[in-house]
Amino acid sequence: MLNFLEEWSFFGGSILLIFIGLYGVLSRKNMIKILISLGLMDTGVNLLLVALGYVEAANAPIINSVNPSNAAAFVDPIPQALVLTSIVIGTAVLALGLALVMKIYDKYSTLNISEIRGLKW
Amino acid sequence: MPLISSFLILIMLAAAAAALAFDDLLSSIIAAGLVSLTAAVLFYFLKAPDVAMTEAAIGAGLTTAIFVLALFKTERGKSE
Amino acid sequence: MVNLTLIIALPLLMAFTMPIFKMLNSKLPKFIALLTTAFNLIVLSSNFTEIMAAPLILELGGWQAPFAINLYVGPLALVAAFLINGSAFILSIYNLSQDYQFDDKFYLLFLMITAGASGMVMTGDLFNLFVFIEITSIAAYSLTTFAGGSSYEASFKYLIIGGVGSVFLLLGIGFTYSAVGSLNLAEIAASAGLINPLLLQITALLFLIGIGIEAELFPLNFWVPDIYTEAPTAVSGIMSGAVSAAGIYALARIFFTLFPAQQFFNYLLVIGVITLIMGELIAYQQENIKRMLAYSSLAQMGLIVTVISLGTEAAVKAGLFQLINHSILKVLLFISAGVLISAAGSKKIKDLAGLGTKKPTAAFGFTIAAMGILGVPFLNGFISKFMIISSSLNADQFLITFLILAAALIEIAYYLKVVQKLYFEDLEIEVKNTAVITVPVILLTLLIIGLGVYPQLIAEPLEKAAAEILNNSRYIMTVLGGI
Amino acid sequence: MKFRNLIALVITAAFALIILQAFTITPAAGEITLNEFGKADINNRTAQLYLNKSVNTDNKKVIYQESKNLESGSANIVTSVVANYRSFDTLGEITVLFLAAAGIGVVLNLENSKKKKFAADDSSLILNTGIKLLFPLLLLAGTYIFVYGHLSPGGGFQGGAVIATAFLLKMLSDNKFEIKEISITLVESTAGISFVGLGLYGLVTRGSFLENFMATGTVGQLFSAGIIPLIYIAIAFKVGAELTNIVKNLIEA
Repeated sequence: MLNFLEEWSFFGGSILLIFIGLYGVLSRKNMIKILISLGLMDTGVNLLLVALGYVEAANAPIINSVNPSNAAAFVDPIPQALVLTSIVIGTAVLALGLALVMKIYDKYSTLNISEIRGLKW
Repeated sequence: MPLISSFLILIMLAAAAAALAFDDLLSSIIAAGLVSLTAAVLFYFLKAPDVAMTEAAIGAGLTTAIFVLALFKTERGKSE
Repeated sequence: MVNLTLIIALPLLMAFTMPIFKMLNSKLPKFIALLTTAFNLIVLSSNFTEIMAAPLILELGGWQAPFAINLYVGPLALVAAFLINGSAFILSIYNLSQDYQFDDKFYLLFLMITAGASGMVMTGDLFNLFVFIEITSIAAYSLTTFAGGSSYEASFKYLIIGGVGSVFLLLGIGFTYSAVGSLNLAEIAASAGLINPLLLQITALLFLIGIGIEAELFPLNFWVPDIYTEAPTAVSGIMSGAVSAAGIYALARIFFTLFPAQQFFNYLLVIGVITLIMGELIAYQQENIKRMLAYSSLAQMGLIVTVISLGTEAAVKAGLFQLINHSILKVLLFISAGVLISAAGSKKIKDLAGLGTKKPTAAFGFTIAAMGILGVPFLNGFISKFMIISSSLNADQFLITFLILAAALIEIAYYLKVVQKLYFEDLEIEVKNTAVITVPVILLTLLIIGLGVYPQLIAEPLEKAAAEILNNSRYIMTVLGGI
Repeated sequence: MKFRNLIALVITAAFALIILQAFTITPAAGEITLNEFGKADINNRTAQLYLNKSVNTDNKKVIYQESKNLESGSANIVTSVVANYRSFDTLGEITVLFLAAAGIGVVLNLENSKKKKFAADDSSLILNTGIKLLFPLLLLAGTYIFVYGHLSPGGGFQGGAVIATAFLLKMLSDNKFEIKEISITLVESTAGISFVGLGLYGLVTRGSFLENFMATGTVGQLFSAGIIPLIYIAIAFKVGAELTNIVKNLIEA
């Protein structure tokens, strides 16, 4: 029962985080908040990927003095490697987005997209 | 352990909702940083220490710093 | 024969070295970009006969094919890579007469958008596809802002939709990996039949969202007009000629390989038709020439997706031919429109009146490309239009045929409007000095007429490419080998 | 205003309804499925080959500090995936970061605008001294993280990020501290060129891009794992330089 709770709270939590982010991207009007929401979506999907590779009662995929051989059970290393990549890519996108926000703010002196021609939707 | 992680997930979701709900951008950014930080702990629980380190260093640390910098270059910089 | 990995590795090396080149000489970066794309074309040509005989698998890092990342270059990927690097080459020639503010950064981003698109068509791994899509789109976000003005807003819009799309793509990749336990396209395709049908539908939707953004499909394409209008000409050209082609390729590869069921193609068909009709209708109303070209480009993407998702061999062949023509014609349209715009100092169609005599090369280029798109005989567009109509009739899709014809009529109306303005009206304006585009116009005109008069030139690659994409078991066999 | 939120909610809910169905899937009786959704079975996944280090060679037992000359010598399997089995992705990833840094430079148009400093003139003595002490420690920690990336958690990205954080703190606290544009450019170019260069060397000598061309040594020792440590050092310098560049641009904008 407890395992069930743990597993599904990871899946459910990360999916919910993605949708909180999506809702934020769609509903917020402040450009910085939209980027924050995008960051939340990134975190959510990263968490979900790692959770999909989780194996119950397994070890972190490192062979060291604690787990001296690969006979022990390990969690799946591939999603972890993917998530490493995805975190860095997400940060790169957010940083570029913030630079754009700063430039747009210079021009319009506002962060509100409904006051910016070309960003209204 | 399961209870701790479920509890952390609840905190994370609450922080995420708060990040959207706050009117003050700085609070929003800090709440989003908290989401990343709890996510880093959760990664550790999921036996992903590498990812946890990356999320803590890049996701929670640098990203938050970049957001705060951008905030002070835009709205905060003007009002003060 | 030169190793095809260099198509991605060399632009990367050059991009990383670009700041150093600039320190040596500020004129060097643009020539480096030109030379690199030329080198890529040579590499592709040197592999031509071999790939036509049998698809090539390139193992990266020396790991056996399905278990790590591998590149798969079959006839279709080769055709797409030719299109991408060819467009980049032509646009690099155009770039020689341009001056950008941060030239090293412009050319390194330009090289990377090319390498990213090439990677998108060559990769055989889902996550690698995601990485290349990100490379392409980040380069596109940054390149757009070289135009200044309102390009920052356009870029921000694209960044947000691109970011959301990449999250969904990643989600799809995660679901697939969780169900199959592999990221290799061939391995997933081999076990796609064992995936729960509901999960398969959900992942198909997620992939459609993720890749549909690059392939400019409705309703994920509202960023397209802004980007194409605001970006520098060379960037609009590469987005239209190369990135969208790569998007279509990736979409076709994923859907034909992973989801070869009729119902998925029906969805694609509907989306394609909506994109086509909406694109043409909105393009007709535009007063801004670049916006018009953007919507026209959108509509063409819709047309190509519609035709390809009919799923017969003739239709796929027609769609691929249209894709090739679209890349050639849109590159020409964008560079000549760019010259016309800078000559008139305005993006409005009505301000271009009379430029036919004042800027003869650009006006000629625009006209011949417009004629090509409209399907005038002896130009390449005629052949592909004819193939599209006949293949859709053969597939008994009368409604689709009718809609395609109706769209073509709208297209004729708005392109002729521009041509008429160029030649048959006159406006007393001072014409500004512009870039010289004689070489690209001549090259592209030769291609347009060459393909129109002698389409057998690319008959063999097209035949092989269509056969290849429709036969996913052969793809699986080639990659998995004897395993 | 309310309408917008409502539309957003409807779209989000629609997506949620579609995607959450994936989690309700349970295999019907007698249905053959590969993996039950959400239940990771490593034995059916490519990951098992990576854990056994048996993509190209036979299945062998890997023992810490004993097994020699495996196909990939890293004790940290995530590292061996990131920097060896799927190093092409990693190359793409640092390219993304590189492009973002270049793009930020372009967007903020720094060559034309006056360089500003972050308002830290009044930074207190304690903060200043604290960061002076912390700075070398952070650099050391970052270096440790990426040098031991193939043995313990951590690696190029984490090490690079820690180093970038050190520079960020230094830039924020010390107004006189300035990193020259050219030195960042040189570091990032050199690191990028050496990554691609390692790959090309593998292509020339072994026949495929990014192939390992060095002995992999004994699992668990510092000098082992073939080119993985070299790749991680290149990544660390690259990531550190890019992130520092991004932060520097944002501060000076």
